[in-house]
Amino acid sequence: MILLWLIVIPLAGGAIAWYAGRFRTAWPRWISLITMLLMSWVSVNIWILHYASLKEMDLHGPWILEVRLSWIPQLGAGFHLGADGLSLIFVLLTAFLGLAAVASSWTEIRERVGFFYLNLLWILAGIIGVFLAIDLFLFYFFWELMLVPMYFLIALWGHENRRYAAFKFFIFTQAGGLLMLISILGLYFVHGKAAGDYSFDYPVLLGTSMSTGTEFWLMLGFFVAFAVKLPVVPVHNWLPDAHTEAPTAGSVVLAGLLLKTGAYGLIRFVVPLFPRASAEFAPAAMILAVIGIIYGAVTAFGQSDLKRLVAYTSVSHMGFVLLGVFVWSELALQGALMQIVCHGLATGALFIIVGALQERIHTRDMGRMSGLWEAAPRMAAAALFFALASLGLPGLGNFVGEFLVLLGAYKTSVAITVVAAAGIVGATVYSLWIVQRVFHGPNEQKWKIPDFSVREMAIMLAMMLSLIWLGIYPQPVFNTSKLAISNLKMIAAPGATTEDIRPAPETEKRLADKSISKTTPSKNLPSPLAKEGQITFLWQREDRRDFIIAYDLLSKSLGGLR
Amino acid sequence: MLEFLWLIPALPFAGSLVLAFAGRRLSRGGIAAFGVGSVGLSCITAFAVAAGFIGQAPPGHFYVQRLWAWLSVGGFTPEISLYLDALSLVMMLVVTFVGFLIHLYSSEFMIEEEGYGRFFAYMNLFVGSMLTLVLADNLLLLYLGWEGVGLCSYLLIGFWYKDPANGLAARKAFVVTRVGDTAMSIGLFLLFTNLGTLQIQELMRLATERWAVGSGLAVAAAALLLGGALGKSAQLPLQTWLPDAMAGPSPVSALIHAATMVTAGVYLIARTHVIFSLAPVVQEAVAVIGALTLLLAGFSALTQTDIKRVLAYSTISQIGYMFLALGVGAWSAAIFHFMTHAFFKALLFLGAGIVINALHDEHNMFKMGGLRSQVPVTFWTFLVGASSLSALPFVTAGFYSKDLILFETWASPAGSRWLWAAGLLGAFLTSLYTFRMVFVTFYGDAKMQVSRKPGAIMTVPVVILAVLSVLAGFLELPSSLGNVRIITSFLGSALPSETVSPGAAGAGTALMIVASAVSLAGIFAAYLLFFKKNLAADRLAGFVPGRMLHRLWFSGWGFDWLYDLLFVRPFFWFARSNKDDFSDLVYLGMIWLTGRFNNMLSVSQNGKVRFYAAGIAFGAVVVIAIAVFL
Amino acid sequence: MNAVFYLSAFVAVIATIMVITRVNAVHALLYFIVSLLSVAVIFFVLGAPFIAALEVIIYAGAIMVLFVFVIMLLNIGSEAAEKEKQLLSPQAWTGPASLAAVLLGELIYVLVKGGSGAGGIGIIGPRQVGVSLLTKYVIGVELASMLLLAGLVGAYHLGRRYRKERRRTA
Amino acid sequence: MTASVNLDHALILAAALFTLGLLGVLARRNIIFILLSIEVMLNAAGLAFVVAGAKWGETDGQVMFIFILAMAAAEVSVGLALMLRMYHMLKTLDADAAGSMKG
Repeated sequence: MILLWLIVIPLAGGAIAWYAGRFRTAWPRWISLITMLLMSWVSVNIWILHYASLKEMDLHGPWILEVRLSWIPQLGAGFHLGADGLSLIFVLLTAFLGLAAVASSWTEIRERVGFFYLNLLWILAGIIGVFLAIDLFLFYFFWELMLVPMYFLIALWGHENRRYAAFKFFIFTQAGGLLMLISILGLYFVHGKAAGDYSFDYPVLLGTSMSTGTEFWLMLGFFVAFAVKLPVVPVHNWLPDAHTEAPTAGSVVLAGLLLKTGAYGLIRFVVPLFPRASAEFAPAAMILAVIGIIYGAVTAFGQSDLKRLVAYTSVSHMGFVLLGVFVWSELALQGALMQIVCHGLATGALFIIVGALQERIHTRDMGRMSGLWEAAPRMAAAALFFALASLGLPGLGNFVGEFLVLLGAYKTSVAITVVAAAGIVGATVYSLWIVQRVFHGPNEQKWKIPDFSVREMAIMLAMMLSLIWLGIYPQPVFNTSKLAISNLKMIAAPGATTEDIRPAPETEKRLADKSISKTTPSKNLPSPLAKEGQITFLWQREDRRDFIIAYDLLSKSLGGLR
Repeated sequence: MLEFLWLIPALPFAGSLVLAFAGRRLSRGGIAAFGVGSVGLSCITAFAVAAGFIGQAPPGHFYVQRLWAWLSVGGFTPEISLYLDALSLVMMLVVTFVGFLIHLYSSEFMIEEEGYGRFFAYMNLFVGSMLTLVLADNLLLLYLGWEGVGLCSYLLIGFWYKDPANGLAARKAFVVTRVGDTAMSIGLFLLFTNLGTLQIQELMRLATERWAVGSGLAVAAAALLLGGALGKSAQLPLQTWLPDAMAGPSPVSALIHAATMVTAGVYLIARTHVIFSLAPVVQEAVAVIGALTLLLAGFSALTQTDIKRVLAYSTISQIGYMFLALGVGAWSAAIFHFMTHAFFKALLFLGAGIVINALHDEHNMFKMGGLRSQVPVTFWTFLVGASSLSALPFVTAGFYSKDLILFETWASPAGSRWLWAAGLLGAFLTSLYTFRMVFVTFYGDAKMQVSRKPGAIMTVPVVILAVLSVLAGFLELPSSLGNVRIITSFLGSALPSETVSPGAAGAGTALMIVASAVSLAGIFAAYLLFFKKNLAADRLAGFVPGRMLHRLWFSGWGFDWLYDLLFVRPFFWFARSNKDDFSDLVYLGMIWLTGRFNNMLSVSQNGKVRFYAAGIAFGAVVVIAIAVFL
Repeated sequence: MNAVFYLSAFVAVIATIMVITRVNAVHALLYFIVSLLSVAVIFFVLGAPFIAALEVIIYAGAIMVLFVFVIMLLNIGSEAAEKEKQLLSPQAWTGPASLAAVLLGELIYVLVKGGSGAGGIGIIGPRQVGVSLLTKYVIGVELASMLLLAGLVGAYHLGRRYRKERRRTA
Repeated sequence: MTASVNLDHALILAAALFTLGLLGVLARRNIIFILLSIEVMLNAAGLAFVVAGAKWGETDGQVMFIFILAMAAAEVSVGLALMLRMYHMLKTLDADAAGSMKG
């Protein structure tokens, strides 16, 4: 049940903050801070409590924690949350960055403070939901839940061009999300038709057998949704605008967490659900990844808007994640995971710095900044640190991530690794450019700005220490996700049968329960003679017949596409 | 004593941390105490450890200290562990000792600077990283140190951040070396993928077991590692950053861009010598690159006017000698030259720093002159350094190390006459440009007034280095002069001894005489051209081809221009022109199309009720048609 | 009976054509009444005397009277008919006529294809209709009454506002 | 009374009347004629219902006609009231003149 709390706490905290905001503007801040502290405490506790068991191989199921509530049994959709090592890392990251986001917007937001924190906390709740949901219906629900408050966050508290950015963000992600919905439904029907067991449950859907073409198209639906979020280069355009226009907390959450939901989706859903199609698609995905790495780096360098520059670095860094996921070896996956965590920290911190800078000098134009080291040495040092982290300096976490991804990728393709490694040079160029342009040089504009306050420095220090820790002793993270990753690898291994994958006894029971449905021919209409219990059952089947028709239409059209 | 090994890199790191976080609250004395003290303690520890190592050599002549498991993923298990053997011991001693002297010197040199604490924080970080590099047990940890020193080099070149030119130089240094580093990291991927470990000793063992001499993988691995070494050691074709790196404070140039960091490439090749031995093609390339670099840099040094740039080119050139030595398999000779070079080049840079400091930050030698009497101690020590650099026969360390390299180039089976000739020509050039610098700077008429004379804290390190620049040579004497083999035999436990082709061994004395003669000839030429004010040099430079050569050499053979044209400009052009992200056009196009469709459809919304009714009727007709005919 | 059916069908069609082509509204109205009456005859023939009666009383009677009142209220004279003539150019008929012809063709095609043929027609008297109306369709009756009420209120409301406006402007 | 009316022909009559009504709606611009044409269409629809009812010998067709009648009454009253308002506002009965409701 503790997983449910992880979602309920921010939801409730947000509501309370909103209500409290009517009375005094300071209250929502404190309430959100307390909420996030509580969240962090809960998630760290989960981690510590289960750290030992995460390393053991003989778990009862893949999940260390699970919540299963009945939701819409007629459709086979359940409120099914589950956490394994992988999702736990994402949850920890969410709690940490959520804390940073709340703290960083402490003075920035002065209007509608209560509503701001409501949105912020609800986004976080949605994100946590995405990381924990293992029912595809529920997953989609949370996936969409993240968007709406994010839209408000950008559209209400953003900068000059916020409407455009918010729309662009929403339309891009929504279009991707709808494609995913089609794929989810497609998978639901393919599985339901084959197994007679209509369910959105992820463990049940794993290992669904389907024709190569169907698998490929369904995989593509998921992939596009996650690719938009990640983002992968041809569909990355929402990101620079959204990041640039969002308020600091929004940028932090966007870069640190929202992008990660795409990565998480790729790891959790795309490859395990469609192993053959993913393997087939992997070369294309890796090429996209490399294009993203290079393109993001080069374009970042061309920017004059500091926040936009940082946004493009995300494109570049997320390319490594995509590469790691599709290489799909333990090295690469762990590397991608590390890259996800460290990019969240480093880029989040950079956004906080840019936000703080904008709060002080009211511009993001790098042409107007120079020599700020003199004016704000603490800020400059922090910026230098995170710029170095983002260029992959060994000793900081990002290096571990990038190195492992490339090390894993080398085995798969030398050419791709070489080109991707060249992206590191690009990262060097743009990272140094930030430091050079903004903080070095003469202080031409005679800026006199207050340096980082204790609050800001505390955020920065926490992030720095985390990055150093991840850089020189990342093993705890690897230990946490090791089992989850080997599970996923086993699932996606070629030739794995459903029996290998399904978590042992309980699913068997579920299958047994559903076995009646296998024997019922779909043409049967409810007979008046049916017993009461059966009537409801058949009624459920009736409901599903519409879906079956819809599916047939869908598969026809998919066939047409092929 | 050996168990204190970890303290050696840890102390400077700790000092750096303290200075980074508490630097603003400390007085200048406090900063100096922490900054110099941490390196001093580290140096003392290093000597103690060295004493322990030499006094009672551990079995196998190496000592490994495991600190903690860095990470362990999918069979990739690099550790944070330190490896001490003869090679890393020599490197460690030089780094800590020269580092300490330069820190001491800096504590006075930098006293008036604004970022005093920052400076020492960076310097300590550098020493810590360099020691990590040197002591690393596996290539990943070495890579950490490798990048760490690169970072510090960047930070310190751009130390005076208010001048954008310094920042530019710093960035250039970092980016250019990063190109090499990327090659190196690909090399690491290759090594791990094919041999399953990055632990250096294990790698060497597996490489000899699994790879045949000249096999494709060995060649690729060696070439990629060489890429890293070329970047860091400023060898052809990645040498362009080093002359610009002189934008940093002089102690930085002394420590990073002369004594230690730039020789990391030499260390890397020596450390992984097994792989290079397995790839003779690459090893030959190392020798050729070394020879070419030492000549090109030598010519460039001849034309420079900035005293530090002369020294920078000379550094490139001297590292070229080391590469030459490595290329012909004279591993110990390279390390020996590294050591002597660390002493005399650091000395020269520190001396140059004093001169520059004394003359209001004037870098141009031709505006100096006649400094001999004004800063006598500096003059004499500088002269010692310069003699050592020019390999003045018999009394200087540089002579013995360079002579060893030249001898090996001649005598080793991997060497050749051509390489030897190049080395000899380089020696001539070295003497020529070195004494050109000495004569121009210290002789002639005084053109400027000395404003600041070095204090004791600056003088002492310089003197110590001067003494070492002479004495270090006597650690290794050729057979004809007493046959002392302290360095070679000590390094013998870590590096294979030089092989000398039969018949060439006897040529040692003759070669030595030739080398001495060439060195002296160079000094004499410099004397004629620059001391006697024989205007031959000017006249030579006056001819058209001479002028063109002068320009070419002055600009470092036009590499900057070439790279600017080939890489920098296209990159800038592309980045700038794509500022608005052309892929956005696709989506803007979609928006435009939607707008057009909207316009087209909104025509139908004309408010005419009959038109709408017609629409309904038409729809009915179509639907019925579909229902009936389909 | 057939003859009666075809005759009244012929009359209905001709009258309806006249309805949609007249320029004078009152003329059209009168033709429409003719059309309605002939349809009433058809209802009678089809064995729906009750409906035939309703057709005459309510449609031809009440609703058409409503039209007549409104036309009188509007007080449009002969110049309106002239204007109407101008509006009715032959070109204005082509598009709608072709669309209507296609629709008619489709409908006839369906009917001919369906081919239900002649069926024995029994008379369904008012009693049966009434029983069915108040048992099976009682909800429909209620809804119809609500609709009428709404129509009443709506018409009253629209008319009243108009009167107020006129008073204000007057 | 036994009849041998061809019900198909009755339906064709309904279709013909309906299309004529439609033609009127589309072709005429005077709103009175449009309303009249709508009445024609409604009447035709009612005829079709009655024919169908006769075919099956059920009352439903006639019931539907009564509903249509009720609806027509409501529609005419509201429609005519709107027409009156329109005439007083625009001083014309031309339906195309009332185009100000377009988006």
